[in-house]
Amino acid sequence: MEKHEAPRIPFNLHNPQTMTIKIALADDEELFLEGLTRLLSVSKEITVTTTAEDGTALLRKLSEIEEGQFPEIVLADIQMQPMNGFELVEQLRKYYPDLRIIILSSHYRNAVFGQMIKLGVSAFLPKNSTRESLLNAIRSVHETGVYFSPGDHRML
Amino acid sequence: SIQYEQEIRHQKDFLQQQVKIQEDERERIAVLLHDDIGNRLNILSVWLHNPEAWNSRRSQEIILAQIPELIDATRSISHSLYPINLERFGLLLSLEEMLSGMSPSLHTRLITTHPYQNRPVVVEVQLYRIIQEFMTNVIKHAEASAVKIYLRDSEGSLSVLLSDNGKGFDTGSSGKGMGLRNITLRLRSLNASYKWKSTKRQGSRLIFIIPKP
Amino acid sequence: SIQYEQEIRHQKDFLQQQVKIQEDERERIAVLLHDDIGNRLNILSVWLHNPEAWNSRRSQEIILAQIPELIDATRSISHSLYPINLERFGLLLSLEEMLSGMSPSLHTRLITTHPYQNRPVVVEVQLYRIIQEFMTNVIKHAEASAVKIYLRDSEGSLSVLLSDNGKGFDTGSSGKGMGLRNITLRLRSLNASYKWKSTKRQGSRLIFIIPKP
Ligand SMILES: Nc1ncnc2c1ncn2[C@@H]1O[C@H](COP(=O)(O)OP(=O)(O)OP(=O)(O)O)[C@@H](O)[C@H]1O
Ligand SMILES: Nc1ncnc2c1ncn2[C@@H]1O[C@H](COP(=O)(O)OP(=O)(O)OP(=O)(O)O)[C@@H](O)[C@H]1O
Ligand SMILES: [K+]
Ligand SMILES: [Mg+2]
Ligand SMILES: [Mg+2]
Ligand SMILES: [Mg+2]
Repeated sequence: MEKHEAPRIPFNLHNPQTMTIKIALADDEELFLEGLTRLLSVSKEITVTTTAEDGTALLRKLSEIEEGQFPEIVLADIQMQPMNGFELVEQLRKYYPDLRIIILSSHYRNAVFGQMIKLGVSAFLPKNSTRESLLNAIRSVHETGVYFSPGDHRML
Repeated sequence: SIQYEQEIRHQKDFLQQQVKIQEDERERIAVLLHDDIGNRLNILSVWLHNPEAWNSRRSQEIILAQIPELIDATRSISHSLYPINLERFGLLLSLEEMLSGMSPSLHTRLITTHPYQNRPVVVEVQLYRIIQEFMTNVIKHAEASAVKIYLRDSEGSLSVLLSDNGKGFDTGSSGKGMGLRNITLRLRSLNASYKWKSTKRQGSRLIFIIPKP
Repeated sequence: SIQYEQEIRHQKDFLQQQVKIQEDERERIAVLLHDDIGNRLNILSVWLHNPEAWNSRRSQEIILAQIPELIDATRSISHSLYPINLERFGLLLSLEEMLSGMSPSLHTRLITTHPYQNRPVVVEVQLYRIIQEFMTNVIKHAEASAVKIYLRDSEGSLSVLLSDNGKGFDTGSSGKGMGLRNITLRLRSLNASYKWKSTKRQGSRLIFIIPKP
């Protein structure tokens, strides 16, 4: 496993210049990544600062990122090569414990949900979520650190 | 008794092989559905859920491009599984459709000498599969330039002749493939009498007769 | 010799039955894909190719409503075919997933006494299918209110106990179903030793032990 230098995290939420929520995206489907970037960029409260097509690429980009651009939230796919979502989450938790993680998946939620909560994921959303539920989840994770959908509540 | 034991072991191996093949096919289709079709649907979803999608040219292009690919992928998985058009359009049209999908470098002919009388779908599916398996082998192994399918439906019994002009093979030692074994299995289930004939460099043929129902 | 002949006939019948079941399943999926998914895609295509769709709110709503239905339909076909998540998330998560999809009126528990060590996917698929088939029978026949699945992985050999609290059945006369035969076939392919136990009105249980690899 590659070693990633943890950068100093410019966690300056209260700085008025960084009022938008900075987001990084990781998904191996190029057209999905582009679509998601556009979908989120419509909203003024969000800036997509980083996109990557797999876990390793995301870690590399995060380690090279400019100060002030470091994301607050990562939205990541599970099924990616060479580093899948599970491995990515472990690495992110290790090197960037303050970074919040939302998993976007087309996988059967139930099975993965428990495991992801244990790993310290903040939210778990299906890939075909509406823009509104994506934004709700991002806001809630940004403010409170977690987001549970109505379905998640039932599972808990 | 040794012969019987051999026969039983043989049957058991065959059974295990069948189960394995079935499992592999189920997996192949499940993965295709989940990954190929599933991913495309997710792409469609993320672009359609953008309120700007409806005005942006790029969105429209990407969205519209997914549709025919989704339709093609679904149709081709469906067709590879089962000739559903058999029930709807009958054996002859289904065979014509099968042949029309073959490479133009393989010259194919479907010849019916007496008008073909439709048979129950369970029978036609078996017929279709036998011919499909034969054609697959021709494409995979025969290096042939022409195939003929004769159907002769007279007084209730149906004679079928399948032939290619390829390199031929030893029909006695069937080898480890499932194709010929499946053909045999299906012929037996139709109570057909059948005969293979193949000569080196002079092509291969299979004749079978399905008795009156 | 009569015994052998019977055994061979028995095997042949089983084989034919297997082929028939396989064919039926292929047909079922082909038809679902062609009709259900195919039709939905065609409807989507018509709506998307209408230039008005891009301006009318109502069209947009109709289009968007198709997507989750398509995704669900595809996923459920995929899932019914093969547990693809097995490879991705392992046996335990896949079993949890299976159980969480059951009706809430059936109380299910998955108990692992020693930590389960992952096994090769070919083995886990067999395990998954055995448990799936057992669960299907519980739902279809047992009239049970609770099912337990114990997995005990100690020193390389894996013991599995499946049990329900339903009406029980005569495990000696297995009947004509394929389910129990398939379970046996899979257990044998895993070199498992196994034992059924069932008492009227006191439930059914299957214990099996898969030896060290
Ligand atoms: N039309 C043909 N021309 C030449 N060789 C053939 C033809 N049909 C079958 N064979 C030979 O017979 C062998 C067995 O065929 P069979 O269909 O049983 O297996 P396969 O095609 O090799 O594999 P599978 O059908 O299981 O994918 C082939 O490998 C090939 O060598
Ligand atoms: N858990 C159970 N509780 C009660 N009866 C059972 C149970 N499992 C099996 N049986 C009985 O055993 C019979 C044979 O089961 P089997 O799974 O082989 O066939 P099936 O379920 O009837 O059909 P198929 O599995 O081929 O769809 C069933 O018909 C049922 O009567
Ligand atoms: K995925
Ligand atoms: Mg992916
Ligand atoms: Mg073949
Ligand atoms: Mg059953």
